[in-house]
Amino acid sequence: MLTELILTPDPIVIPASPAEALDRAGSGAIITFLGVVRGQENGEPISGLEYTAFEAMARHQFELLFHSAGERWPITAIRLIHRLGWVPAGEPSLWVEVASPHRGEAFAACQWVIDEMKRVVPIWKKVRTA
Amino acid sequence: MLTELILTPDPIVIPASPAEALDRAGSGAIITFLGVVRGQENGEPISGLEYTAFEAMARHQFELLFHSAGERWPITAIRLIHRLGWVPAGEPSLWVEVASPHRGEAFAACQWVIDEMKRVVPIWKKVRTA
Amino acid sequence: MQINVHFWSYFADIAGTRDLALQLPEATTVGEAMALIYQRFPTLETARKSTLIAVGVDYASADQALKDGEELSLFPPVQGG
Amino acid sequence: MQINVHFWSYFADIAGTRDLALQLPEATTVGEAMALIYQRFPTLETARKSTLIAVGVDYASADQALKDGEELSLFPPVQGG
Repeated sequence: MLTELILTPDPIVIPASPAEALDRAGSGAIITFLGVVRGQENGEPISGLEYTAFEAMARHQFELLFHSAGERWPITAIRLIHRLGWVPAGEPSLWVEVASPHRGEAFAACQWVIDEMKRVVPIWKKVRTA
Repeated sequence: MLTELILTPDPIVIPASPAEALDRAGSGAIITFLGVVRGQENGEPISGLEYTAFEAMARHQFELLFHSAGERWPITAIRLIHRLGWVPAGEPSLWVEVASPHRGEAFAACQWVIDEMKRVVPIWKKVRTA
Repeated sequence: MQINVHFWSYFADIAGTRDLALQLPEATTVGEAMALIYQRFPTLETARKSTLIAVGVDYASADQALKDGEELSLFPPVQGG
Repeated sequence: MQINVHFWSYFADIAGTRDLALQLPEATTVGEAMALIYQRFPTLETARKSTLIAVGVDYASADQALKDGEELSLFPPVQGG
């Protein structure tokens, strides 16, 4: 299983194509999720979100999480980019790619990785109003 | 809701970034699915798949499907590319992008569109062995 | 009236043709036209239960009345993606 | 022994500090250390139920014995993405 994790203060550059190292003939399904900071929170306009992280622990927890996902589903690749620091509304804060032989497991694993991230990876966000 | 449908005999060119026409600050979640022709079918090696379509009906059924998805979920965009004709193993045959305000609905709508496509859109595939 | 019948995917192989013109009495239903088609192509009838039927670009029901010049399509289960 | 305590996110605001060195008897557990921390920062205890606790980069349990030089982290529910 190919894994890649990027935590960065810079704008997310969405990879143009699936992981090159991917065994493409073995990976029938590649799901990507892009999370974009919305211009409102609870109906109020916001200018963006400020993300902070306990970065060493975040990296470790992401690793554990990718490993668990690989034990649950026959995943061939997980790549994840999380932006930290100030992210203005309209810009992505999270990009996740999951590849696996079949569609159902790719969807399930991608959703699970995001759900688990929101449960265990020490990243916090703070709303900034306009 | 922005919709775009491409049925093409040419290799799928994966759009580098989410739909430009997208109201990004309103679209918090953008899911993409890439379906790649696997190098085997039922455990037997294959060289690829030959896709044929009743194209006029396929276009119409995709339109109905996008419309229904938009009624079920608050989708802001659906784009879909299906390759037709000969697709060698390792190359994508399907790319789908669904954008919506929240994550859950984007995942649900993307899976639904693919499930429904496999039920109603007149496209067929034929295995070619190596 | 005349309708045009189209066989898609491997149904064309089973029928031995892709297209067929059928002369029918006015207001013949899809179900009645199917009965005539099965008389002419008995091997197609074995796939009856899984056969999908469209008039033009929309799925059709058996009791739907056909109109002159319409296109009736028969095809096996679809499997895109 | 000494352990280093870290308050993350708005817990640093509540505690009024990001970091703290604690002198503790050998083999003090995480739960015992937490009791001392709550004595010193009573306002933090109101968030007790939702507080996440880690030793180093792993989540910790209350009965886990601390070792000299370890890093104890306290933080509110996470919310990345």
